[in-house]
Amino acid sequence: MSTRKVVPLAEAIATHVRDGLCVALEGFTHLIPFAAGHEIIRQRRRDLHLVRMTPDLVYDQMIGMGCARRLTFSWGGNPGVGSLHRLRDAVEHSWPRPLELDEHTHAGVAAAYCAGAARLPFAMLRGYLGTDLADANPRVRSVECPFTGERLAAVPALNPDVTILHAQRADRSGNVAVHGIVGAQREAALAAQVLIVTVEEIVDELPPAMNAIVLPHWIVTAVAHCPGGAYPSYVQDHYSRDNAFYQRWDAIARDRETFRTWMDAHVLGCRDHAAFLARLRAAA
Amino acid sequence: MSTRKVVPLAEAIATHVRDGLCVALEGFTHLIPFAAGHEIIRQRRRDLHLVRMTPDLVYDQMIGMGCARRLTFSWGGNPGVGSLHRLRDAVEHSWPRPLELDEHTHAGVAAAYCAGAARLPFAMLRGYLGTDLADANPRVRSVECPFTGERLAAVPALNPDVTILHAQRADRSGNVAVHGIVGAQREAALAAQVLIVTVEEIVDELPPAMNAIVLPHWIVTAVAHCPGGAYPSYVQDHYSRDNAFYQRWDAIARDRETFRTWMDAHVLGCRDHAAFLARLRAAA
Amino acid sequence: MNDWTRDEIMTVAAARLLWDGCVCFVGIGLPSAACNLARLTHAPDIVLIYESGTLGTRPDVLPLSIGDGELAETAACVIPLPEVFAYLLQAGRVDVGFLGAAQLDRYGNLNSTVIGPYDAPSTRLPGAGGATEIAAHARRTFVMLKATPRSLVARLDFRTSAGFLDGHGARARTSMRGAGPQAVITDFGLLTPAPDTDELQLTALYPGATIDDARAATGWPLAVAATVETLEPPTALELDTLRALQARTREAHRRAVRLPA
Amino acid sequence: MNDWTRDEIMTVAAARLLWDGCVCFVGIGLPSAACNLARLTHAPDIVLIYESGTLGTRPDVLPLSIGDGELAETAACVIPLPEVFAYLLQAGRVDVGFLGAAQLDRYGNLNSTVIGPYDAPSTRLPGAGGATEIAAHARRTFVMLKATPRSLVARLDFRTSAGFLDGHGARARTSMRGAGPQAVITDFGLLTPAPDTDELQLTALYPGATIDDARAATGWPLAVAATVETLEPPTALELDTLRALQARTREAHRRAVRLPA
Repeated sequence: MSTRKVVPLAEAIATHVRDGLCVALEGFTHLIPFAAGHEIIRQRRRDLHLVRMTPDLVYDQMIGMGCARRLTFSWGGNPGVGSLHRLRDAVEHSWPRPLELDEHTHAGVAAAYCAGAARLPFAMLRGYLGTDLADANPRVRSVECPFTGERLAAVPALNPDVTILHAQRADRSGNVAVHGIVGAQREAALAAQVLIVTVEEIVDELPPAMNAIVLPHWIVTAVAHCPGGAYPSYVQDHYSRDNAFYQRWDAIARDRETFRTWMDAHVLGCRDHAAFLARLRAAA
Repeated sequence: MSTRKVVPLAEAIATHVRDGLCVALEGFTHLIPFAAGHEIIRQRRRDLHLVRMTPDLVYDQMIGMGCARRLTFSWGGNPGVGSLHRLRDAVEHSWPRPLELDEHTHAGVAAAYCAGAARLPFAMLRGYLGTDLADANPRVRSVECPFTGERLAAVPALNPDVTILHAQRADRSGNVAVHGIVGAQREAALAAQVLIVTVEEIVDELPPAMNAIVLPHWIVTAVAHCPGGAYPSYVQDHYSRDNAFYQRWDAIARDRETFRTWMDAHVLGCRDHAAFLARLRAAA
Repeated sequence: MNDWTRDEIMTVAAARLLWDGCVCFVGIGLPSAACNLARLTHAPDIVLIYESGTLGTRPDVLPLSIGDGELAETAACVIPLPEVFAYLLQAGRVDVGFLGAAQLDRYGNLNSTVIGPYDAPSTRLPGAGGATEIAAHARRTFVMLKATPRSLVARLDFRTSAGFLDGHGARARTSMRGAGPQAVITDFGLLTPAPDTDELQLTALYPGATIDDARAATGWPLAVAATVETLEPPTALELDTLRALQARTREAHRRAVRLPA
Repeated sequence: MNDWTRDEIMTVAAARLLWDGCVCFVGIGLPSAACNLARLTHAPDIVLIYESGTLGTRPDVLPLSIGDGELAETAACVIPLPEVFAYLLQAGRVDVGFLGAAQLDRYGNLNSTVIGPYDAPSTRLPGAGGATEIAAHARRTFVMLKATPRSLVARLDFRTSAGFLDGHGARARTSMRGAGPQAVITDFGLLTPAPDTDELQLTALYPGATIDDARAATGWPLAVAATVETLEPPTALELDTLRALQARTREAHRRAVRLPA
């Protein structure tokens, strides 16, 4: 039974990521599940409610390819480079389709994932103070402390239908081990109805480490072996972030044509992530 | 400056643990700071508000010696053995003095520590449902979700004046590393105004471990080198729990006289924890 | 004369209620023995969670405390206690929770707090610990306690953990998501809730136990199901496995601890 | 003609505001350069926190992103992001937070969300990220941005992060615990809040910059302090250290990454 947890990525996406669902691909700069994002694009999913603290290139690509109806996020830039041009084009010009924004702060999204993981209906924080954010987003409200009377910001819990992560390794029964920068990965994983994890390696036994970050098999829905699955982001102790690619992306994504051409050649035109990486290696 | 963080235990207790303060000695079965508890007894502190999920033998001893005015707790037994007779005597017969109870569930205390660590005024949980606990404790209230209207249990945040932990090791600048069962140690540490940590060893450099549990020096107020400081509880990879002592304690604590005699001989009669351990070794 | 003890048959009866792969929130004492007996017999892939934060633990000997080192050393991972209660138990990820208590009433409500009034108790008990939220959030709970008219009572001195409250669907009308106590394993047999009233009734007896034994040990007029099953006696495998586990445990707990130097 | 660039003197000026041992919440870009320059010169024990959860990190090269592996590899520890915001920032454990923005107003309020109306922006900016809560909870904040009449504006298009709100003690009357922006480091010098009104005023100029330069670059009638200090030029040590850091960084980011196989 547990061995059935390890499946091909295309099968995991086809089975669990259906049009219109709320999907979170998490990983804060580190371990961004690009392979899974590309497979969702290949399978031409539509009307997704995408959730991610930092949309990053992976959502710039999915939004530009028309997969998304709505975006829950807190910082939508290309780190250290500038804009996410496809995200901007969707917001500023509704291309290729309009995008609803559910905009928060990092602290707000993080708290909402924690509330989701705990199956509480909302999260509270000392946040959104003295800003226009609460006016811009009706999903930012307030709650009163029953002891002190103080008012605190409240945001609804985030419970994605599907959370997708990338990690270093999993064993054959579906236990997943992660290390390095974890962002809100664990909370996003625990908040989800379905959890899909792509990994660099499948091992017979996870390295024993009492307090290591492990997602136990009974939390994980499906595991897909996907080496390089976080490229061009990185995997601690496997490969580093391709900062040059992040810089190149600015020019690729700035223009609708060059973006479509690149996506056709590198994502739609590649059978899977291995083919995508092979194509980049050939071009290098 | 940072080197002054490493001080003798007696000095740390004398400086920071004053009569009437709210003090939490945390550690869930593992890493219970007995040496610190004994030193508080030696220094004859009074009117303390003690906080601990599981009072365990350490608070049975402090309560029996008259250190405590109030107890915040969630489970007050001798694990696998039975009653904490000194706690019972204080509650049932006000001996040696009356003890106010602020009684919760594990989930409630854990959430209250988390709220304290986040400097939120209260914590919410789906807890205390269908029980008499909320009626017995006015500090259990409720809060309404501003999105769903659902009512949730609310408890005030716990922010001890002083939290005391025991850990495996610290470096000379006061960074502390812990592994094994951690209970609510980290949250209790982060919720405190003052954090004192007793450790098995002081090392030049902590073992590098990216995602290890570390309390950074700028969170830690004082570190005291105290080998065996968690005995008769245990320290993962240093010494194991003395289950036989926990069983023997039942007979020692059952009677006021035998309790006082034992405490006079082993705690008040011993200069420090090393002397306490030496005496037990001699008797063994 | 049976060739098993009361504790043994209670432990075996509880172990048989567990299935392979179920996620089980374990308490100390008989539940811990039952869960590990199941793991060592018919449920090798049962997931044992102790509230100390040890997940998927496979102890070779039974812990005396909920946080023995043995549990951490044999666990798939160890997590902070607040996460155990918020992200696993409250989140509804626990299939089975075990509970014990000093008092149980006919609707499976439990008291582990006080005998006598709360503010002036004749006996102060340990209190709730994890029980209140296990009772609320575990998908189902199994209660293990020894039956006497002082433990199976008509009226609790204090309600620490919710069973079916006043019965007749009262629990289902709360925000508690767990199904509540699905079996009470006691020393004459099993009590299970009646579908409509939620009242506990006698549905199974151990070999050699009688309905009169059950009635005599129960502090309220005990309802008896139309058909009362007689449970199979413990098998040789069950008894041998349990006794070997207990022997290892006694041996380990007797071992003198080297005092830290 | 100065022998330093605008970015260099802004970085040096910011680094000088930091003290040894201070706990600093670092942003990407100039703040990251400033914090690491301080660490490599007068503040070796400064504690650098990046919102990715890397605590006490000592990167050899500046990260391009807030979560480069370099930060994790050189950190004292790495913690989950929700804890960074709840247990460190919100808890008031951060001494200094750095902020940047597209727009700043005279009370130090910041916009990094949109130019134009929120629902139909002419330019969609990245948004708040960590800035809103850094602005609220860090004991003090330092703002770094390049001055133009389009960045130092009379009126923000959107308030993403709170400075002194409408000034005159307005911030102090909220539940925000941080003291707010104590300095704006920009390309002619420093603006700091006036004690009574909280309005930013010119209090220091870089060598060679004039009050007219400052006024010309500011989109509101800029208040000028009674005495305007002229900052010391960057020392050779400061410039050499910063340029070596930048050179190492350019070299590292140029290095081609081996594509995973």
